[in-house]
Amino acid sequence: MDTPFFTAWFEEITDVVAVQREHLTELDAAIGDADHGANLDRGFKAVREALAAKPPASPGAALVLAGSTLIRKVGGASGPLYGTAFREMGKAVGDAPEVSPELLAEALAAALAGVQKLGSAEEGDKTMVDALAPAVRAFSQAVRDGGDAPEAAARAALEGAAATIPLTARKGRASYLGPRSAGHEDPGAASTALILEALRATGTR
Amino acid sequence: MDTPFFTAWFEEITDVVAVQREHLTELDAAIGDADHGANLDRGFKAVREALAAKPPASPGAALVLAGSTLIRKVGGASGPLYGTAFREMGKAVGDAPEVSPELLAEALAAALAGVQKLGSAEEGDKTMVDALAPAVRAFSQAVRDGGDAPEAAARAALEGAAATIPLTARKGRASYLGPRSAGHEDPGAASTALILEALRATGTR
Amino acid sequence: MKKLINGTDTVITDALAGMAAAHPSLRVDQENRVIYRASGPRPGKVGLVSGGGSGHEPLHGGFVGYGMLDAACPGEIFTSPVPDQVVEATSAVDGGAGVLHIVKNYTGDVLNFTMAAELSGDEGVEVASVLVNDDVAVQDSLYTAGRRGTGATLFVEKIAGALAETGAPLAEVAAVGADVNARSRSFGVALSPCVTPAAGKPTFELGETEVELGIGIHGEPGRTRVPAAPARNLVRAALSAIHDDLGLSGENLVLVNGMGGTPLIELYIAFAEVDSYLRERGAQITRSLVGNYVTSLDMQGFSITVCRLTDELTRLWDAPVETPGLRWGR
Amino acid sequence: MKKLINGTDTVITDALAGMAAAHPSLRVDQENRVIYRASGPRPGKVGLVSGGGSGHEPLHGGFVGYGMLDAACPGEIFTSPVPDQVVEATSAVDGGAGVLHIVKNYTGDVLNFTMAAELSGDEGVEVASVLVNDDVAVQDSLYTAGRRGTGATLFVEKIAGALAETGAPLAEVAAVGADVNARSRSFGVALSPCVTPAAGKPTFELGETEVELGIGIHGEPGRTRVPAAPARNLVRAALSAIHDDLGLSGENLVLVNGMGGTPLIELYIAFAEVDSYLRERGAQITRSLVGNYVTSLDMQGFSITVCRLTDELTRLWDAPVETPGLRWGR
Ligand SMILES: Nc1ncnc2c1ncn2[C@@H]1O[C@H](COP(=O)(O)OP(=O)(O)O)[C@@H](O)[C@H]1O
Ligand SMILES: Nc1ncnc2c1ncn2[C@@H]1O[C@H](COP(=O)(O)OP(=O)(O)O)[C@@H](O)[C@H]1O
Ligand SMILES: [Mg+2]
Ligand SMILES: [Mg+2]
Ligand SMILES: [Mg+2]
Ligand SMILES: [Mg+2]
Repeated sequence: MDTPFFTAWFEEITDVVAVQREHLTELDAAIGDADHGANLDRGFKAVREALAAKPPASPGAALVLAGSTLIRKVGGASGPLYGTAFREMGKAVGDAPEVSPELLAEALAAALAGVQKLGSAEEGDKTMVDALAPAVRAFSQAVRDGGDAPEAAARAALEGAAATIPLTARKGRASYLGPRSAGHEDPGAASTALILEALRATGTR
Repeated sequence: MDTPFFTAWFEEITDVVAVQREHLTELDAAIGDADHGANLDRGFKAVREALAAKPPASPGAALVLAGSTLIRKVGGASGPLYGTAFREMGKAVGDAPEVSPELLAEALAAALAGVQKLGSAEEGDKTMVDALAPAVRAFSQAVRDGGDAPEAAARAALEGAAATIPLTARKGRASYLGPRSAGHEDPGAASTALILEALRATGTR
Repeated sequence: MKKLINGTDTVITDALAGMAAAHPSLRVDQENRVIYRASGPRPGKVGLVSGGGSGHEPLHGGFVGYGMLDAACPGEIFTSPVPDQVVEATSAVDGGAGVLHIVKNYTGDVLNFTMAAELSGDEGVEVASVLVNDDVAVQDSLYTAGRRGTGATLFVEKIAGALAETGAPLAEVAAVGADVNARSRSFGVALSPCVTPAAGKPTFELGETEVELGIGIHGEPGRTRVPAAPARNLVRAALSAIHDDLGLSGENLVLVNGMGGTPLIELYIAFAEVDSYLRERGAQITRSLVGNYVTSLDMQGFSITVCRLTDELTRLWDAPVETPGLRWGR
Repeated sequence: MKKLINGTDTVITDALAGMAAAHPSLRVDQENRVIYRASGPRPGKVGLVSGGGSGHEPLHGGFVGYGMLDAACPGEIFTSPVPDQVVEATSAVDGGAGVLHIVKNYTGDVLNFTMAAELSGDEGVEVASVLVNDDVAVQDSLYTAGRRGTGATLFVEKIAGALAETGAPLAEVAAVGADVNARSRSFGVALSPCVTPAAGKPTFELGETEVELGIGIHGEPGRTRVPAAPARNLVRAALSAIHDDLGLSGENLVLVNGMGGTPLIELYIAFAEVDSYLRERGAQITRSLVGNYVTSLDMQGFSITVCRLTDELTRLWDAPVETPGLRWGR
């Protein structure tokens, strides 16, 4: 996967987030503060602009630029978290001109580690970690097994997001609701699933 | 008509205003500020209390006490106007122990004059004057013709109130609406009709 | 209707109890329903009394204190006070130099204050009145009860109050109040109606895509209903009505006033538009206020009041004031 | 949804333009989205920076000025600011004595301010932080993101700001801020949800006869929903939650805060109940504020914040302050 691949991935994310903006906001209205869709839409549009304004020289540069842009433009909880995720991915791939599936698996693991270091959420706390962690595991497993890693990761993320529905939130804004947070999908987990689905879609182009 | 008659009249007004409170407020909501029912309900309840606390020695004393109480308790436009109306009636009957129909006709004319002096409304301005003026005329006419004066006054007031519906207000709060005040009955005209209907009902007891 | 009240009958007494508890600088006479400065009348100073229906807070009670009112008489919600309240307040604040009544031009306020002024006169208190009638939304004012008194009331109370503190005589204090009123115009816009506790439902209906231009402060509907529009257009509609009547130029005192239910952030958006409109016409905003000052319970909307300043008025505006609703210089 | 805005994308920039036009005492950096004192940093004085999602006005921008903040960083509506804003503000207000960040405890605010503090540290600015977490409505705070920061933010900004004006060192200013936070507790009640411009509809549904206890200031629903009740009962529910946690006695600073859509007259009704509740417990209201200070756009409701005062804190509270939202002594 080369630099254009990662640029295409961010294009895809930007498009799908724009389309799903209202949906993400509705999820956030139920157990948060109704801004997750607007936050990510603003953030990824800025990522698209940043990548166009200063075309990155490597996949790592694309990922770091995207992450920094999210940190600089999103705010909220998701800005630093997603920003860190992409920055850590970028740092993990370094200045390699091509990212192998094995390297991407490492990078995704670095993203997860970054998110958890910053936000201290465990799996089961009803956050984006609940979609990201199983996706990272599925991606690595598929790489090891020679399967379709992006496909496996997208599916695992989607399942992980759906599995947040019955959970009681222990991190982020939804945690204030206590037991009343149960019965709703976590917006950050839902957007993580979109991001990994975008990765899969980019690979099948 | 003796002192108990006038006390009974105020009893009757108090009861009917309490029952019609919401209706009067709704009329006022349409073209005013939604307080006419509450204003009169508060005012006539205070009149009832005042008459009970200090039983008046004459019809004139009852009317003056009722008027002063309205001025002291109602506020708004209708407080001073109705208060003045009853005070002027009281002054017109003086300390007569019995009020003849002729004297009551004079007293009603004095009430109207008081209202017009204070509020400078003419007939057709869409105010209580549009109910009171025809009622005063009908009462006098019936007294002269030997008819049922309270009955004639009540009917004239009711017709006068209904006739305010198509008018454009030129006095009071409704005037701010300009042409949009047309199509609604004036709340003060409606309450004047209730007061004269209460006079008729008191007479038939 | 959900309201933060104990019952519809105790709204005024409960709120007065709260004001008394919150502001040691005020003395609240619950029985007569008057809010006074705790310090009492100052000999030789003209006393200022205002009042009107409740529901416009902080007007008037929140403007009692050094540099503004000596007493305020709150009526029931949207209902003028009764003469007794005003008479009581008038004699209590008379420091021997007479008392100025600041009256908003509504039939009820005018009638009740006029009666009170006569009664106070009988008691030997010298009383003068300023009638505030700044609302240009009322057209054909010859054929109506005349223009309503709205946002300019605050300007009159502040500026006449500042002059009174200097020991100026009643006639001068009344004259500056009348001058401020003559130099001021207002226009209000509602995005939603308000709900009075007694009525329990909106005082008028407004569709999801309609706004009401030219509303008053008593929850009464305005003059025309137009489709919802950007803040910019609403502000320009309000200012052009004011401009047509007053002619906007020179130095101005501007109030962008919230009707009670509009977030402050939106009032600042409106203020930015006022600023550009005035700039375009070469007029200057010399002093300003943005916030909830003359409200209409929980109504969503705003009003704009402009007063054409003179140096003297600016100086009086800048003079120290210490009230719950307006404070500087002390 | 009807809002007094020009468009959902320009809410913050338009409002900042309005603030800049309304307050000559402020300087607004539109590009970096920072509100500063126009007078700039004072050498030797600790700089105070706060910020957070917009929609809580006058917090924080309205508290920039003498005796309170040196800069405020507004995010999008209900969205924490980004680190760049805070870094920019931090270096701009550093007068050589370091900068205090006043941060409300929300995941987003904490993450963004923490990143900013690190970046500012890299730039050589000494930064300390106070985390405000006064909201007792958040139970089991060990298993959540912890208590939210709400009304006590205003107290921290005022009191730390007053100490900073005296030239106190960063550690002391931070310590007094932390002390105020530790001595303060809040509880909020919503009668209606709010509508954000971006969402365009209420952030939660509330029946005609329901109120929500324990709401935060981000339009998020609260912890329990109960039938609508008199103001007295709602105030007592809020105060008993505060009492259970803080123990109400001695001298107190009390804020009865409107959420943006509640008329002031109703807040005074609530304050009267706060007063009787505290009296019953032998506790005293030494200082108080009643009004819209830490809002949630157009939400109808209120919050109560109590801070247990010491003489020193009372003295700092009384110190002069000159900001758009809070002003006395100047
Ligand atoms: N501590 C955390 N660790 C991981 N993810 C978190 C954490 N806190 C919040 N999140 C994620 O952030 C999402 C909310 O993002 P967003 O709505 O943009 O920010 P905010 O909550 O500040 O309004 C949540 O749905 C959750 O998935
Ligand atoms: N100038 C006037 N002359 C006679 N009646 C008037 C005048 N102004 C108002 N009214 C009457 O008063 C009524 C309104 O009374 P009310 O609602 O109690 O007072 P307010 O208008 O002050 O709220 C109107 O419907 C009208 O009949
Ligand atoms: Mg959110
Ligand atoms: Mg009325
Ligand atoms: Mg009225
Ligand atoms: Mg947010």
